[in-house]
Amino acid sequence: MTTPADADADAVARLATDVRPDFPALRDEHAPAYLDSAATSQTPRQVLDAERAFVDAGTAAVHRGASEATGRATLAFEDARADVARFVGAREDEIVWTQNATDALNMVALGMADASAGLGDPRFALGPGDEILVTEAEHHANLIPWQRLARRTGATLRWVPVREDGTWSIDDARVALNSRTRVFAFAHVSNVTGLIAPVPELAELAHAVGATVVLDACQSVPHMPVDLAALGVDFAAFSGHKMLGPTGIGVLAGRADALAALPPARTGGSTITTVTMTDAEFLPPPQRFEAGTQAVTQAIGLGAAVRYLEGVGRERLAAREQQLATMLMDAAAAVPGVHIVGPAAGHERAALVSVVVDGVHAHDVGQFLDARGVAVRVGHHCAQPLHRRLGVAATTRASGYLYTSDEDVARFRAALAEVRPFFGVSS
Amino acid sequence: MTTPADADADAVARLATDVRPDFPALRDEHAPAYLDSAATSQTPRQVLDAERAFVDAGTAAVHRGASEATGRATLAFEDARADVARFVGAREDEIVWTQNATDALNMVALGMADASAGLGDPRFALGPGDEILVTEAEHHANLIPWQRLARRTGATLRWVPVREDGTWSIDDARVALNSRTRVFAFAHVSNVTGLIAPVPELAELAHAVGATVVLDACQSVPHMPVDLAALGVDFAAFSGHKMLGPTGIGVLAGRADALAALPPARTGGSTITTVTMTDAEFLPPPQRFEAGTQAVTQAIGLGAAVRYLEGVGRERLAAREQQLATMLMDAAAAVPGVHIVGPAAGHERAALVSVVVDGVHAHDVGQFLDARGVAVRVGHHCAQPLHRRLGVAATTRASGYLYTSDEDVARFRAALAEVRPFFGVSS
Amino acid sequence: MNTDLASLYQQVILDHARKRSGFGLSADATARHHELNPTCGDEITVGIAKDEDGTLSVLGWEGQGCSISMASASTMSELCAHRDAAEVRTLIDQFRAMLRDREGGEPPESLEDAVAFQGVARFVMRIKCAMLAWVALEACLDQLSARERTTPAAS
Amino acid sequence: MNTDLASLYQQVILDHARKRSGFGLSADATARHHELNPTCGDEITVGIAKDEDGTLSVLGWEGQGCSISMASASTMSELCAHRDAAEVRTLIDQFRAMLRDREGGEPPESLEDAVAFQGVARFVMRIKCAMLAWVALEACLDQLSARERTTPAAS
Ligand SMILES: Cc1ncc(COP(=O)(O)O)c(C=O)c1O
Ligand SMILES: Cc1ncc(COP(=O)(O)O)c(C=O)c1O
Repeated sequence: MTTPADADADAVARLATDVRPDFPALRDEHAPAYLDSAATSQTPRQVLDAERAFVDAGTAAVHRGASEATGRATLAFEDARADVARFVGAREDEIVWTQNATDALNMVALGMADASAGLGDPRFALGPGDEILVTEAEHHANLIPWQRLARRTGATLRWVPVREDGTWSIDDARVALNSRTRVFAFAHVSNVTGLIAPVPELAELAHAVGATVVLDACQSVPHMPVDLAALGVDFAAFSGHKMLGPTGIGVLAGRADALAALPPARTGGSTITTVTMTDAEFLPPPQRFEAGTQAVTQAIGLGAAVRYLEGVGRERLAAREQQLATMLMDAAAAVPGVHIVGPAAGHERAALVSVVVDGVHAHDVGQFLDARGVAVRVGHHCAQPLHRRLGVAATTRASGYLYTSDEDVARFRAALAEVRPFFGVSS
Repeated sequence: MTTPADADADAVARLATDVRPDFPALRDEHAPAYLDSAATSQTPRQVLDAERAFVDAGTAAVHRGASEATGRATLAFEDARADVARFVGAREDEIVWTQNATDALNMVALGMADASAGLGDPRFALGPGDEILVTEAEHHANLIPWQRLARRTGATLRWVPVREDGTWSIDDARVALNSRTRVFAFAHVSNVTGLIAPVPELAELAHAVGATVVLDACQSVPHMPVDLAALGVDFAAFSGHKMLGPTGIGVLAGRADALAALPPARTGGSTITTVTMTDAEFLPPPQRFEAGTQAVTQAIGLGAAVRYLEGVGRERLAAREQQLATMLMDAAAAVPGVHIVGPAAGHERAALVSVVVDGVHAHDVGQFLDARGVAVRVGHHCAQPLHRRLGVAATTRASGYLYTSDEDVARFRAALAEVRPFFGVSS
Repeated sequence: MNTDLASLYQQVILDHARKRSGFGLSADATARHHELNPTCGDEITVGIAKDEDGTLSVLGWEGQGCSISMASASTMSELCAHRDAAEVRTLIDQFRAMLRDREGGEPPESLEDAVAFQGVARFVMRIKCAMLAWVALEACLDQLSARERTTPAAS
Repeated sequence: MNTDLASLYQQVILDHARKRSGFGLSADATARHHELNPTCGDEITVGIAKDEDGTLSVLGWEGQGCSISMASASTMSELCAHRDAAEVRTLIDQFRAMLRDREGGEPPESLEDAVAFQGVARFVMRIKCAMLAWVALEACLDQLSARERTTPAAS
């Protein structure tokens, strides 16, 4: 007899088996063990089917013109927005389509630059004496735009330092935050260490000093239930291609009041009410930020991806990710000469593990694993300052998702164990 | 007996018939007469097939990591860039992927704002006393970004005025250009009037006073042979979705020296060499401008679209567009109470016609045509200043493309003739 | 296709588009609001004033636009004049609900001639046209009630 | 898969990766160039000097990176030392052509040990690694010839 808890546990363990048939890239028995979902995820057929159905019925511009096709396209586009809004606990008008998460983060930083230059609401105007706070562990997408904002406005960029293992804590943030901090931008989940930041507490600390909170949610929204309203952040960014959706679409989610105060850095058609030769008045969010013909087909694809993930069940997915996190840690820990970066075993972490292999460069590790049919990611993962802090140029990262099987992790472990012998490095 | 010239003429007239089977949205016998390609084009199955083949083989990040899948994705992505470069007469490293044409134009304007703020090469730095020149006929995408640039830098925005029929000439431009003009931005083909600008002559005039030439090529690249090197412009922008490609992808083409001098407004992963906590060094173009995960699948789709258009033959397409231009003009001219906007009959114009119907608002015209199975576009077509100049809030636009048949134009003409009687407007 | 067109452009709508009841802004209006449809540049300004008994003594509008927006403004001014704010707000809500109802449920009789706009619900791009005048009217009512909150009536 | 791996990591490459011929930058180098692979942070600095007879009297390098980049630098310094600039440029061109040839055509014998890198051509993401030292060497030669153009040799 199975109890409900057992049944749930079964459902969790069976997740990869259940979903694999939907993923053409993984269906083939010779398919590699794909352990690079933190870079980009594979796509279920439902997503491309939704795109194709939309395109083949006849594309049309959205929010422009009066035709029935335009109406149909506009509804499909806005339905996708509602899907994404529901998925992250935001209102529909709090969801702005972007090209990717990088674009979303830039939209905030560039909007603040415009606010500082007197173009629009002054709420986000920065100047000399003001501070922008990030962490030393950020992805370049959540670092360079802030460096540039600091240079444009005269504000100072500061950062929460990370420890030798790549982690940082709420206490480190408390020390760095002060009354001059105007922006605190950090990742919900690190794409290198898997560290999960205590967002509500950090947001509260930041808000207490009057700072705007910008969350890089690239590695959280795809993998764990995220309720932006409950997290209390002002802006959040994530990408479609990491959550079963297509490339070419990302999201800037913003609290209504924050979006309303942000000037649109990118301007053009569909964002305006009245335009004269010298001036333009802008629509309310989200339209204000969606300049030009949007990635309509890809938004519809992302809507389908979100519904797919809801169909799987977010709790079920999160539980499986916890299993995978432990399995990946155990696999890496079991191999001599392999060092894990990030939180120690036992700490909560995302389903990804980055390692350094003694005596073998990450490129060679990755190449060897690739030849063994295990696809991982090697390099600095767009986090050079963090790698510098870790004292290595590059690491090897394995990351899982709903379609990752126990077998995939076992193949990773077996191949990893062969690396040092192959390159003739003695243990 | 048919002579070669006859055979060519036949091939031109037969174009729509030849290509229709490739367009699912137009294959159905109840499909509307789709006359809104200037807004967005329909998609041949080859484009979605190319995207699907790529995705189903397993997606992977490009230009990052060492895996075979990454290598395959990177090659496909760069092959698409080569396709587009060949199509417009540019070098591969002169093609930057963007979200759409609007994004491309903003990339130039925002880059110039950064140059003006001392972030990067000063070649494009503007300041008080400098002038940015546009025309009164521009799409908002080629107007508002320049308004904002003027406000950010203190430069003055000026414009070439248009005449009552919506046109302007090289002489009008000559008057407006002067030694203070730093940028001249204009559309190759107007999306409202169909006016074709004499680009090489205008570029020469602009370069003679030291201005940078920015071409909005949205309505030219899809429809006529365009050789950017021969046109002599510094930057050009166009969108994939208007040339049989997917939404979510556009192009900024820039002369190598111009791109090399433009600071990247949007920053993030994959654009850099060395990143420290305080600074970032950028890669050469085009990578410098491609921040974050690119619209890889859509770039591959656009590559397929370009190859499709090459398969059709660009001369054959251009010849057919000339036919369509004449047919659309004749159709509109034949209906009493209908006024055509733009160059008079006999002048070269693109295959689009915008009209005002006496006594009937454009929205009502569009709705009526839609009900008659003729899809057109109504509104200000993102060109409010031009419409203000024309003295109307909105016009009705019909536009053709390779799949537009003589029958489509005949349906347009017949339905247009019914509009005023339906709304009870006496002639 | 033609049935659709007939359901959108009912004769009463085409008539109202020409008739334009309530066209003209009175100098007596104590609240005014301008509303724009950015897609097409259509615009309507509504002006109202309240009588001592709380009913709308003035309800006029000016503007230019498609037949749907003009007819809707005309119908609105006939329907809402001489009613009190609460009644008018109910009518606005009912009108909006009817336009949002893609299923085509029976609209309330209280909307009178305005039920002719039910067909618009199926033309999603035209809902804004039909709502334009009503949204402007709602904004006028908001202005008046905001003023009443800050200047309590003499008793 | 394993054959692929063997074609990439030939024994001579693994040996060179450990051996690192030419490792170390001499103070006598009159041209130096630093080259970075942004994907992985690998970097190599090459330093050279010319003898009176025009051949490279100094050809050293430093850096850190994967076995392909290290082995390639090592092979390069063995192959190119004591040759004149024209010969070295020919070798660089041949090496680059071999890496770009996805068809696997017969590489020129003049490349000696460096032919072991032919397998890299099929691993597009690794071509940069194999080219790193060679690109740096080419930049050093460019420096020297630019200098020769501006300061004509005493005759
Ligand atoms: C002349 C012109 N410029 C710019 C644009 C903007 O293109 P997109 O919306 O694809 O960015 C368009 C099309 O809408 C256009 O016709
Ligand atoms: C933590 C984090 N932030 C930002 C990004 C950038 O996302 P994208 O490349 O989709 O813009 C990524 C992924 O590359 C990421 O993992």
